[in-house]
Amino acid sequence: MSDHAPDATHASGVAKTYARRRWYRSRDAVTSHTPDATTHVPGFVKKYLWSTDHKTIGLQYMLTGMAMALIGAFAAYVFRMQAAFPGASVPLFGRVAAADYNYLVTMHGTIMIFWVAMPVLLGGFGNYLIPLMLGCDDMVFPRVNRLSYQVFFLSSVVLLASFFVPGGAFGGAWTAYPPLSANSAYSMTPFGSTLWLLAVALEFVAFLLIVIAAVLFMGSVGPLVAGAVMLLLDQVVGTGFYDPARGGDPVLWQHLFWFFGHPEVYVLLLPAMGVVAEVMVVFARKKLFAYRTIVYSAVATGIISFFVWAHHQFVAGIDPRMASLFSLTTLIISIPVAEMFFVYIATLYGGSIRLTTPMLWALAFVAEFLIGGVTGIFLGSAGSDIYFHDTYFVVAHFHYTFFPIAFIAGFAGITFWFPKMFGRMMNETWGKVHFWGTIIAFNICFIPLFITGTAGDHRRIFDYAMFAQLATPEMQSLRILATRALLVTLAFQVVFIANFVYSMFRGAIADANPWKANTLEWLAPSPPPHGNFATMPVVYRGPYEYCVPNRAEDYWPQHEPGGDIAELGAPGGRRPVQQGI
Amino acid sequence: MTTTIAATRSVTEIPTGRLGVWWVLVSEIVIFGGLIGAYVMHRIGHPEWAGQAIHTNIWAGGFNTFVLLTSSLSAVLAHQAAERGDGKRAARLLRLTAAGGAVFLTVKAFEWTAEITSGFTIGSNLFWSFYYTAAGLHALHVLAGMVILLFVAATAAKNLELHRVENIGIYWHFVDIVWIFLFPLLYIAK
Amino acid sequence: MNQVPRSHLVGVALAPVALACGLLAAGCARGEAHAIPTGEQLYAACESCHGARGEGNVELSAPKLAGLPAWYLTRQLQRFKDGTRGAHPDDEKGLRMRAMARQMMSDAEVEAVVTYVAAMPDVDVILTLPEPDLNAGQADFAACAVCHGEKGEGNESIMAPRIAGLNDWYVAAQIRKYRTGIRGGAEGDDVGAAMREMANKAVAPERINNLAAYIQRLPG
Amino acid sequence: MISWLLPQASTFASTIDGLVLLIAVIVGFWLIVAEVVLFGFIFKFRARDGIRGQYVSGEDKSQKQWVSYPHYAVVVFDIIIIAAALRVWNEVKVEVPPADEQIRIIAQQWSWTFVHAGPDGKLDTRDDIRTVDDMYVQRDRVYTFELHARDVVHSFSVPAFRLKQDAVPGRAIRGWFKPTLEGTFDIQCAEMCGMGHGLMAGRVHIGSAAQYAAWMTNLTKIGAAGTAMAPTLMADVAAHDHAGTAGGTR
Repeated sequence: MSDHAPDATHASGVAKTYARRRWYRSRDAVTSHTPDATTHVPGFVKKYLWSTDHKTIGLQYMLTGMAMALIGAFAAYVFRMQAAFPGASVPLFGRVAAADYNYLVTMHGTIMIFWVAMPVLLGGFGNYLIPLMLGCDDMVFPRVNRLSYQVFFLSSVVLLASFFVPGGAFGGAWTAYPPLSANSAYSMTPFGSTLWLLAVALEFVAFLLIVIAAVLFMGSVGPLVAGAVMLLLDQVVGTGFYDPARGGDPVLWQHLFWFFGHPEVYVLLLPAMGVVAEVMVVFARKKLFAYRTIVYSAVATGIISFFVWAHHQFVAGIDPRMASLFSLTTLIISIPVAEMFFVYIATLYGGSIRLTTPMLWALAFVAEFLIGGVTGIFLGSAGSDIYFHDTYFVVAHFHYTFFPIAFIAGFAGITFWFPKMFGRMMNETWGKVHFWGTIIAFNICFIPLFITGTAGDHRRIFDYAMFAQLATPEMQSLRILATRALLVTLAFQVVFIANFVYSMFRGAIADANPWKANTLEWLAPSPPPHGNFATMPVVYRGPYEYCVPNRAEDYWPQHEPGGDIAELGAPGGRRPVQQGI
Repeated sequence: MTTTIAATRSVTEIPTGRLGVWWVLVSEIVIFGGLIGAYVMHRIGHPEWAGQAIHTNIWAGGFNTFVLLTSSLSAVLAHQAAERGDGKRAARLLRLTAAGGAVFLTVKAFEWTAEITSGFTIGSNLFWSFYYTAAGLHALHVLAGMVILLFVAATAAKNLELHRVENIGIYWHFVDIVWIFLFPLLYIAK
Repeated sequence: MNQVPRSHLVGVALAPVALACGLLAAGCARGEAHAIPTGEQLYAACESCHGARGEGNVELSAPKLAGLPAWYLTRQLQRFKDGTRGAHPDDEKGLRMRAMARQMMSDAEVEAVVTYVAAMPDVDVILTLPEPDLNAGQADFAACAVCHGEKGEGNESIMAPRIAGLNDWYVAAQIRKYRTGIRGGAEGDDVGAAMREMANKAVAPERINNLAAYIQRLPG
Repeated sequence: MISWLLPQASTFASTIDGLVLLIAVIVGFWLIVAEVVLFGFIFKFRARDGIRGQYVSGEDKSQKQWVSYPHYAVVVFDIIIIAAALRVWNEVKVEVPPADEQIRIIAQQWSWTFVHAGPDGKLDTRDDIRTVDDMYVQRDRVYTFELHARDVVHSFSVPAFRLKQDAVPGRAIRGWFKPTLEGTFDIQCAEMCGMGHGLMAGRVHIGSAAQYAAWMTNLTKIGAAGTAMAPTLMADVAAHDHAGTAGGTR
């Protein structure tokens, strides 16, 4: 990696390091940080294709993610219409053949996880906010950061191209189990499956390049990259890594995939929980309850998440005794996660809760994710998973986790930081209309799926007409109810898009700190210029000092010099941690 | 690119360039780790692969191990020269390292040609699939390393960017270490 | 904070409401009046294997459909559905087609898609069987010509389909399946039973490829 | 709970249903408590004029206990659930009781082939009865099955039995069930297996001893042609069925 820009400057601490080394070129000596957006405005190409500003890259990730979400949502609309009204011609799509149904569910899953949740939460919020919250002027490798978005964009193009190749897009589910995914005589998508794999691999490379992507992700994705190389060779060269006839083993892929796949859930959950915590403290005007506990729980969750993967494979033909072990670790992971949610609820105690749009989303995250969390217990317990595995119960369960992660936390973050990103406020009334419409319809969409799953509905079934016990009018009416609720959910997103676009250009002007929040990003102007801060901020206290006793203001920004909290008579006045996040 | 926003900053006091190299290496370790792990699991399950492994050329592999280790030594010497600020000498040693890589790849090319003409191709058996995949992925890393070595040598010869000498050295040692794992696993284990 | 002017908000509000109503209406309409899709729409289910022009796909063992008569296509689709064809445990490819045939849910849908396929212009297919002896094939074809006609054009009145120009590999596979009863062995399949008898009498196992290659070359 | 929606047609169906009910009661109770507390807090601590938020760090023991005690409860209930879950898992998947009957299940794209042992009760004999998509079993007999896959990963799932097991190519996976209810129930494929995954339907027919015997007699009669086939012919077909795709299929 030769990321060392010849014209780069660096902060004083590092300058010292380099000063010890004589060969280090003198023109890299310390220069002051001056936001340069005020001095020159870069042209379009420079700004959007080559900008190394973490905020530009972050917004690009976020907007690309949102655009991909529309495609993923359209896929969901089409296959849900087919599930509710089998054989009918779906408006804007046409009749859904079995192969169409499969590639739609595959693409919906792939897009929503890899091209929506990851770019919005990691690429978008991570990129945009972390340097701001830490009081830095940019990410540590700005040019690698830029490259990562370019690779990510390329991966999106490859994925979308796979819709238009002969044979159609890959339809072997987002888990892509071989031999189905390895052999085009089985998948019948000779080009689609290879393009799918290439796109996913590129996407991983993109996220390996963003340095903010958690260690968790890096540790888990490596084996899957190796697995993907082997799968690619199986597809293209004709090796037999996953072909039992030639000594290979299809279950190997399942291990590699889920060794990545389950930590991935937490890779996405942890940033979402971070967003929610930030929003909650601001609108509850409340210090985060037991901050350390959250940190320890998050670390514990991350570590345990490496040891739970095989709970996706209880009935996959692995040694049944292994299932007992993974059942145990899976239930153990519920302990730190439950702890985090208890802490979030406890944070509300004694607060002064303002139900603004971002706060509504943050609270909804807690309320909805709890449902997703407890239904996971049914699936983590090996005994009951025998029945629930691959039913709609699983579908409903993970939508109760991933919808809060990707969308509810996403909306919380977007509505909260919108004034920072665009210097304008979003409309509150329409924000609330969007919130209630989405949340109510979302629940009506997925609660019926818990019921159909409990009654034995399997996933990815194109038409239930073949199954006498599932093709009953009662079951069908539940499916139709879920589909109609989905349509309402989708329709309400138009409110959001309209509000987003309108507010971007015509919303009320926001000042630097419209929510009266503590953290450092609110010190920078809205929107912050390239380089973020006029002078690098100095941090005086922890980020969550709200309603400190004997202080006139109910918030106390981190960068504001001032007395010790203990001196102000706070109960249990421990010295706050002297750092940012 | 004329940005003046900091590209080097680190609370750990490690120069960001080196930090970046380590970041790449950790990602590489888990990728090779996954591949080698999968191979070892299969190898344990298939003792009969020993019958395939005897067809590998231990002498060529051993010679290549020697070449790579030697080239790592010249990478270390190049680092020393760069520490002293002797860019010319560092560049020479880096080119020597790259030459070691070239020898490695040449030997590998002859070795593979011999094996493929004897009928051991990537598709003939799962052992050979692993053999060509793991060694091939490693060879790609050698090739990429050589390109970067020559690039770094070109700037170092002008006494510029000498800190890069250390960074590419770290990468080259990693490539070396991966081979030290692959050689016994693929060639020696019978 | 400032409120957006009301006139804009009405527009913003109407859009999702209109969309929701439209989609719901669409959903409800589908629920009740279940209009039969056109043959072209239905053919989407077949296209992944048999190709957009009905040209077939040798890699997927999907024979060419273009040029087959409507009565035969209807009959075969229905037989795949009711298990008279493709339901033998050893008929690996037939078992795949059997599940696929279930996508045509009603007789009306079968009719629609068959009408579409029968109207496809015939296409030439590549030869896959190596070095056939066409003279031997021609000799053996005499037995086939009795029912299927001199040029393999078929005869609907005795349920003999047009076979001219069919994929050689497909014809060969079918003859073998008839000989073993994998095809035509189901209970109550009279035509199949007759064809089984013919397949056993007309051609020796080692000459099947020649016959199949000859049939593919027939002009029809 | 599940039995309201689906009959319990095997011995372990009620065991699994019992486990599900146990988990539902435990987590349902805690879910309701958590949601009530959450909404209670939102209502109780809503912003009101003149009332300021409290400064609670949550770092002191006296405060932390409010999350610690529920946390201990989670641990205790986790242990209860794990104990119950593993007991059920062992019964269904680990301890296979002695078999009364054997059956082989072969999954392929997109059909099920069932090899019934026939009158002699042994597999791989000439009286084996093969059926496609329809499985015939006798009530109150312990069946052990051997699950194969011809091409890709499938999953043999009988919701009425509460039974599910993936079929993996290259492996013969064993399991068991004991039907307790007469009737016909769905068999589904529960693992994405390609284009026809949603159309890969089967049925299990459970009958009394007399009914079962009648089915078997009938099947032997009509299936004779197919099953009594000479092995050489079989090999011929198998070889050429693939030969047709030579160069295509790897």
